[in-house]
Amino acid sequence: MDTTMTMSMLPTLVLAQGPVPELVPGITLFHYLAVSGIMFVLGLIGFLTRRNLIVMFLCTELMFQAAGIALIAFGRFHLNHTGEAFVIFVLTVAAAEAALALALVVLLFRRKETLDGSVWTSMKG
Amino acid sequence: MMMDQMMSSLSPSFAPVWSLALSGGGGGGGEGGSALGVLASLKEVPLSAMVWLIPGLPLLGALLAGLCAVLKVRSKLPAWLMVLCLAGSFAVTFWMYQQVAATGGSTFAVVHLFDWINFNWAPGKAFVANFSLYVDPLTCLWMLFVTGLAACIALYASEYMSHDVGPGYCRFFFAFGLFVFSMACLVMGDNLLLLYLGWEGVGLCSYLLIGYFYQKPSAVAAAKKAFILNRIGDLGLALAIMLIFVKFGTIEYAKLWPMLTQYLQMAAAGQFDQIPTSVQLIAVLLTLAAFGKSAQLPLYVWLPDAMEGPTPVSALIHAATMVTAGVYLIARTLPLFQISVAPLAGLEGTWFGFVSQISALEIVAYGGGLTALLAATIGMAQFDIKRIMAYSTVSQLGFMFAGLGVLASYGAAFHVFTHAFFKATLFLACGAVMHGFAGQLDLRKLSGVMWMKGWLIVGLAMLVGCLNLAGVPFTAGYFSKDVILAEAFSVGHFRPLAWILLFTALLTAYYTFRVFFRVFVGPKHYEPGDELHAHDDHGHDHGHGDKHDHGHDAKGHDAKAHFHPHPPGWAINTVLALLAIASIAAAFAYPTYFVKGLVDTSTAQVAAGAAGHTHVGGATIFGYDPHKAMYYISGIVGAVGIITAFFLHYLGRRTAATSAADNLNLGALQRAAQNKWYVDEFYNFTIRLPLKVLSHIFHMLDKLVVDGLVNLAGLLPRAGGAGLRPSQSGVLHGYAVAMAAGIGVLGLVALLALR
Amino acid sequence: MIEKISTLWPEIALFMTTCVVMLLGLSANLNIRKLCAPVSAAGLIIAGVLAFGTTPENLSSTLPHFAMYGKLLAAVVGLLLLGLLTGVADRQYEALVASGRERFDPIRTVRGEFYAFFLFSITGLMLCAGATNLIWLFLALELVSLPTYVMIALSSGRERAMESAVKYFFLGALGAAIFLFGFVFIYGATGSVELAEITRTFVAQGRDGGINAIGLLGVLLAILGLCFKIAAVPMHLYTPDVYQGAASPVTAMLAFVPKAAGFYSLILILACVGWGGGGGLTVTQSAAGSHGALPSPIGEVLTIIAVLTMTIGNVLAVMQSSVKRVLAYSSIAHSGYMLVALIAGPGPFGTDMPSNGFAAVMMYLLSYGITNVAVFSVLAVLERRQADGTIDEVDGFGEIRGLRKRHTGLAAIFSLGILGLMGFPPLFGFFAKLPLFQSGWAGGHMALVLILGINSAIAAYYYLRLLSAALLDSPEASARNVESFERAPLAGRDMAGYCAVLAMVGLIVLPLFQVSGLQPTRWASDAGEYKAIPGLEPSRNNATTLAPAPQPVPAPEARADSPQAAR
Amino acid sequence: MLLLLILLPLAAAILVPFLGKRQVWGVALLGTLLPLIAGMVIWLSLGIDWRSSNGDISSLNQTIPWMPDLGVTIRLGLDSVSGLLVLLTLILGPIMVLCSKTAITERVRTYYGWILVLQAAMTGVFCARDLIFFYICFEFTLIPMFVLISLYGSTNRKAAAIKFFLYTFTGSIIALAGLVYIAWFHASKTGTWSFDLDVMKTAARSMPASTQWWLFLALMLGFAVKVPLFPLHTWLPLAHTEAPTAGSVVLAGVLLKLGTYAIYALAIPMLPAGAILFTPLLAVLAIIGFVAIGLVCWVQTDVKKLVAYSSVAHLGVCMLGMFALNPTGLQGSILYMINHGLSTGALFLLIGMMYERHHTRSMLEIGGLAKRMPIWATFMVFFAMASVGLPGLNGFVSEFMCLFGAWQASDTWLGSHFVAGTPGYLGPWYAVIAGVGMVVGAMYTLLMVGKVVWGPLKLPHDDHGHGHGDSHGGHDAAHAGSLPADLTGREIITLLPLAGLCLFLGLYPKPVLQAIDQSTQSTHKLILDARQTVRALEGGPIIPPMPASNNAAPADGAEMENAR
Repeated sequence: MDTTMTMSMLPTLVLAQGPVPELVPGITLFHYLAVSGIMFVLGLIGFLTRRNLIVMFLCTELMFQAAGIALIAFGRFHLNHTGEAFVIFVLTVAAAEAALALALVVLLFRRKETLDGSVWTSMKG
Repeated sequence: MMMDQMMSSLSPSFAPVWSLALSGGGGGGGEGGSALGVLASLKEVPLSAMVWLIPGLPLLGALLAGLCAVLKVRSKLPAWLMVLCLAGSFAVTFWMYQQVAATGGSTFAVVHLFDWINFNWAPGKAFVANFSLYVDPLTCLWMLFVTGLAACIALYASEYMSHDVGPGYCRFFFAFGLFVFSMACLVMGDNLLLLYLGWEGVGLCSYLLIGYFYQKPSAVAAAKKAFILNRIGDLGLALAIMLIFVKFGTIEYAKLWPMLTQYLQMAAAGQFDQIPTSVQLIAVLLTLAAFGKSAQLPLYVWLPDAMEGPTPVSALIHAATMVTAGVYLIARTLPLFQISVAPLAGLEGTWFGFVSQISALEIVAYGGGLTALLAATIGMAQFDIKRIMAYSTVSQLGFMFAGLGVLASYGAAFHVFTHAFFKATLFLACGAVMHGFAGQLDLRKLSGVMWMKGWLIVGLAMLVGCLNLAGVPFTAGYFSKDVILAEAFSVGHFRPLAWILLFTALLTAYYTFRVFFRVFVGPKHYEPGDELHAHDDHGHDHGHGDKHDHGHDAKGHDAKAHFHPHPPGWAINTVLALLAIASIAAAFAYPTYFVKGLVDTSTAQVAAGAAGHTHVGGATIFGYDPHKAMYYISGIVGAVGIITAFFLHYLGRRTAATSAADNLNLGALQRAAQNKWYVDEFYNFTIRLPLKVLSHIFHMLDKLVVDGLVNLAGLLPRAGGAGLRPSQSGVLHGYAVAMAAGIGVLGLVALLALR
Repeated sequence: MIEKISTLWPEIALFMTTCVVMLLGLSANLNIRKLCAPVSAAGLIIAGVLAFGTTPENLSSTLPHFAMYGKLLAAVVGLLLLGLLTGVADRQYEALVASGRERFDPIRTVRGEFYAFFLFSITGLMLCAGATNLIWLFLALELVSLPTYVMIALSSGRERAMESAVKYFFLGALGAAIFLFGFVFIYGATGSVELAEITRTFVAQGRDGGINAIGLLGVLLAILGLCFKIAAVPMHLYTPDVYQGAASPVTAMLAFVPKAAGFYSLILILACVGWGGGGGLTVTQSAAGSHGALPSPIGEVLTIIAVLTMTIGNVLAVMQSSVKRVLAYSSIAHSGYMLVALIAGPGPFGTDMPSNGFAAVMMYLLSYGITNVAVFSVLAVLERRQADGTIDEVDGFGEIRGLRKRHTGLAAIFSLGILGLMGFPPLFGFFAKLPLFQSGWAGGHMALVLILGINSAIAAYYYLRLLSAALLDSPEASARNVESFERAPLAGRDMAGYCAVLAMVGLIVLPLFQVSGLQPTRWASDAGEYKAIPGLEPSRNNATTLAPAPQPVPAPEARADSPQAAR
Repeated sequence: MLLLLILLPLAAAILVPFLGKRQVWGVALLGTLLPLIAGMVIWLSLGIDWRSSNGDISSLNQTIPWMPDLGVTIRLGLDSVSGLLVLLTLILGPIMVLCSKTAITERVRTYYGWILVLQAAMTGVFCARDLIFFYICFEFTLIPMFVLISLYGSTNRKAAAIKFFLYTFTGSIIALAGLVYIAWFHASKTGTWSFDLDVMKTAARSMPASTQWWLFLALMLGFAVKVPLFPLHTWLPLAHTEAPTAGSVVLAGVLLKLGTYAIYALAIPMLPAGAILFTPLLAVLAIIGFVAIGLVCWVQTDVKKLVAYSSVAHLGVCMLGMFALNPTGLQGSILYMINHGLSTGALFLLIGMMYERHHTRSMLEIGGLAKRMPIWATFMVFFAMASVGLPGLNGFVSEFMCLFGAWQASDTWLGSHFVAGTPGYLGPWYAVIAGVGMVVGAMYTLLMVGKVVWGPLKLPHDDHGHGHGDSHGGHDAAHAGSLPADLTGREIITLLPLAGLCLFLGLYPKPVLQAIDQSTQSTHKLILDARQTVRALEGGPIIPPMPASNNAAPADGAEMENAR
């Protein structure tokens, strides 16, 4: 399969489908996916490079939201609401995770008085 | 001791098998006869199953001896039982001989005992090697002197071993009986595999008996050496058996001879190039076997060392019987040798190409001749009288092989026959000396033994033996040696061999009488040997070889002062007298054609006769027929040898230690001969040592490379684990990065897989 | 709506139990608080019965019995795990209360929450098994994971548990993000989140030349994300640290529940993709039929993952000095073994047990769950009194050394468990591993089967180390103060002991009881049953006789030369 | 009935942990004696028929359903070959228990329990007629052996046990993979899974030669480790040296035979074409084992290690005979399995008895025991001779047949035709070179006997207050433990049956040869049939056609032409 061809064809996937008009002219599915991808990668990079646990968690939130953007775009592309429904669930889960994360971070901070994730290295090898 | 329990428990189950019905033997003679007229004279005759007693009685004796050991018998009982059994065996043999003689020769009988190795190598095609006895004149000849001598020597040993009464005594007679049984299997087996059983069996008994004084390291080493060198020969025999079977489909003599007819015809017609190399190779392999068992070059080195065993053993096994097994083998399979006269074509280009230039019979002849010469030269330089006898045995065996090689199997067999008696006599006489003088065997430390009180019979027996060995005219040894020499001279292309043999005969006469003149006549003098403590009160259960590291010298000196030689008792004297008479009487076998009759009518000889002696005869010596001229020549040669010995070792000798011969300084030559031409050392450096080094290398390879690779394989996961452990850094970010990287790599892989 | 709910009775039962347990946990009365465990057990049993009785067939069009058996497996192993977990929560605190040094404070007790989270997690696992929809699957997976983060943190007061929790949580979130992104792309490629619909679309795409790029990307990302759940390379790195830090009972749970959830999800997603090589379904009922491989590059990627997972897991386990780390690495390796069967797929016969990789995976999960509980139960029952009087877990090799002399029964269970993990005949572990070989061959994956074999041999080494430490060595000084719960003052010991015995009996009996009704193979065979979508069988390729070549059947190229975007 | 043979020792093993220390030995003896008696009864009840049966004795077949879904059943059966090996196992069982009475004084329950389990597992291997049940029993021998070595062994026992376990385990997993492939091959044809041995044999034989080639390799990896064949043997000396006496006895006596038996009963009949293709290689390895490892024996100083290495060498001959792939070689090889079990097992017993008294196995420290232990010495020489292959004792028959089989496995040599050669893949050169091993065998065995049995009495320093060479102390009380200087009645009873069998099989091997005749003939037939398969692989007639008539006179025309 020729992947490059697939990629080059992506910009042509316009979001105008049948009677539904294009939202922003010239902005295709590809652009949304690109934004989503960039967000995802940014989140990933942030996750890999930051030491602060809260920031790291925020980065994972970024990745989740990147998925959300892609979902919306796909939902629009397929002209169904499944994607949007999915986004709702993703948001909910993200919220639950956030709660968990904050609780955990509090717990950890109590122990070591730091938010640096790299201090937790007693087990290895 | 467990053997007899075993056997006693097993014998009921064997009973039906030992019902001893005469087997048909396959009627091989008849088939072959149609092809060749000569073979038609080979008839199978019925023979009473009684002959199984010939091997059976010695085995019984052995088992009884074993039983004695179990019952902790501390008397001479096992000896008497053994003598009885052996005498019975001899009686049966004699009866068997008469039966065979009555048929007028050229007959054979197969007596089936029970099936041994009997399997199908293909559906319906059997490999058969049964416990069956094959009786023909050759068998009779061999068994007569084997059982006869064994009975005599057992009697001798009953006295000789008397200091060892107890477990050792039982052990001795157990092995003794087992030996006679094995020898009987060897000689009477109706197939080559049973011969092989006897072949290895006598080897085992030889091993056990050489190592009889097992606490003496030299005896243990000698026993081991004998067994291993014999094994090399045995390998040849085993391979020969395989080759015979694959070529002819049988290893039973009765069926084998007819299969050879066609090849023998070719041989008779001189078309040796038509006979396949693989068939000709059989004889070469058999030669290897015979050389091993009969102590021929290059495998002779075990025999002199075998003298570590008790003297009766040396006399019976290592002089009279076992060592002649090689001669028997060749005499038995002579037809196979006759078709192997031509150079072994076809081996060129293989690893064994060098053999391709020589024929099997030439190997036999020259092997024998060279061994005879070499052993004689060594024998001349030795001081240990038993060893001299040992080398003389090797030398005389060489004569026999030379005889076989020049196709005078009658001469060889005759020499075996006479040699058995006179060499046994010689050994037993030496043994009596050894027994009486506490193990003293050095001819420089004994002198005038014959004139001491009670030693006359020993001396006379020794004289008879020496005369025979030296080939003094009209002795048995003279006749038998003459036949071989004459035959050698009469075959033109064996002329060098003939001269070698003649020269050896001269040396033989010399070294034989060297012993006689130094030890038995001359000034009376003796020094006891180093086995003094064996006569101490508490030392009786120790055996000869039981040396103490501590206190030996002091005790020795003390005892030496009181030492008196004890002359042999009635058993030894009787046996010596008997054997001396037998040695003399053996001479009558020549004019009466006793041996010749038996050999020439033996089946192998008849079969071989088919090939004809086309190339034999014709040559002359000094213009005379060698068969006649040799009477005079060898007589003169013998006399020259004796006279030389007389001048060098008797005339003017004042002390035991010195003689006129000491003035002859032959320098390095003498030293080398004394040291057995350094053959043992040569073998040690060229074979044993490299082998040892090789073994160590293999061991190292095994440990380091083979096992090392295994360990390496075991190490790999561990090394991998150790190498990968840092990847588990324990740092959250490290993990995250690694995961992301992993995903990236796998993504890349996916992309590549797509392309 | 009602029919959706009717598929959820076990989960609903569990949820209700969860609520009850949470309430019970707040009681000031110790005896009532102690009811948490029995009530949870009752809930699990009810859920199991409901799963068996109410789960409709053909919930999934391709895997007709998967939901039922998956839920049943969750209930059964959940019950064993529950036994193991008993007495973990609040141990220190309740010891203080019991000694009268502290007064009971409902705020400080976590017992109720602990059981509740456990039940939530099991509920999540059941939901996974019954998932028909990507959203559902995503939620179920999150429901499996989120409670475990808390449970690790709650399991003991030690710093190591914190460390475990932080690593597990953050990396888990990363993994979740990845498979979520994958799900999104699957949706994007097919326009639906219904698994049945996705299957149909993929089949159609496959027949038209291959699953499209976005779909493939989605599946790959989903697989990689799920690798975190099953602890497969490259997402395995957290495993040893997390397993070591958590309390042993929780570790036992971590080793089973998320792994099972991950494999359920993988089965469901891969079933959408199919083993048709070029995409689509391949199962034919005829013995002479052929079946292919996973579409490229999914097959290749999974193969690499499987090989690396097996090998890295085993190789790293060899050098460990901590029992729990060894078990953690071996857990990685076991995932690799199961991946072999997954790659092999449902086999040519669809229903036949040994050649069906799904059935093999289900059977292996059962075996692994039971065996795992047996081993961890021993570690859970033992504890070590430290010099300062505090109580710590048993972990080092030195501490189990000479176990046989001190606790013969525990040593026997431990060694049986280890042998079971090793796959030594005739234990259940062996009969679970045998179908892996069988399905591997049936899938034509010679290299994978051989690597599986070699890895089993490597694994034997460290299992043997554990065995000989426990059975053959003499106790070390550090093992002197290793005590079992029997002498520890508190709680839960009975349950833990029973559970260990149960597990042990299961280990031995399960394979032997094949004669009578209880047949794990039959069960696994049903669980893994795989049906082609009617009317969508691909054209057979020269399927006259199947003559297995010595080489693995080369995966037919995903001949998707014309990249078709959706529509 | 066969199940009884397996269950009896198992039942005893289950009983053992609940017994007092004193009763354990008796129960263990009973647990091994009863199966022996049961086995004897089975044999006697079969009469003479079992000897000539080709294939299983149908009256003994027994099938218990087990895992129908996996295709696994418990199927038991016996043919003449496995029957003989079962007998060997059953005979060695009581001997194992008898010889351990004084040697093992600690942890007796564990010890005898595992011995009994081992006994059951070994019997199971020979009785199994289902590949998975076979594999289960085959593997399950590892655990008892592992325990025996690692708990009751000498200094380096743990490493030895682990090496033994892992080495054989690794090999057999590969073999299992191969076996499962065969089952899959069958399943793919018929749609049902089965591991039934007979079904598998038929199925596997229909594979193309190239498939058989690599499958045979896989199976051999498992089985040759157990044998052990030359480069895969390094676990054996270690395990033998470290194992307790009974462990060594059973290791040499039966466990190694599991490998050879598996090759004979599984690998060759299932994959005859594979066997043909591997024959020369395996024969060369076998010969290297026989000769080179024989030389390695020669430089050992530890008696037990020497005998252990000699096992490798001896099994080299066994494998050579096996891969002659003709009736002679196969029969010799089977006979060798039994004979080696008897004579080498007995040698290990004897070494154990010596070790129990003098606590050393080093030939540098001990020697000349004939003086002190004449009965022991007698047995030692006897079994050494049996092991060397002295005709009249058992070793010879089989050794000769193995070598002869190799020799025969070619119908032409040096350009001439063999009357009694079978179409085969080895030939005289193999036998000639392997024959050297016979000499080497004598060298190392006699070296051992010469050092340990003969020579001046030498005892380890700490063992004997009188120092070296003091032969007068032979009957004093300064020896180890409560054992007398020489063998006790119990020890003699341990050895006597072995000695009796050695002698019986040496003098009258006919019953055994008759028994295995049919089996080997049919195996040979499979090989002959498989030549077509091989030819198809090689793409041409590589094997000379079988001569039309083997009865031809030695000098038939064809041969004469060859000779020219």
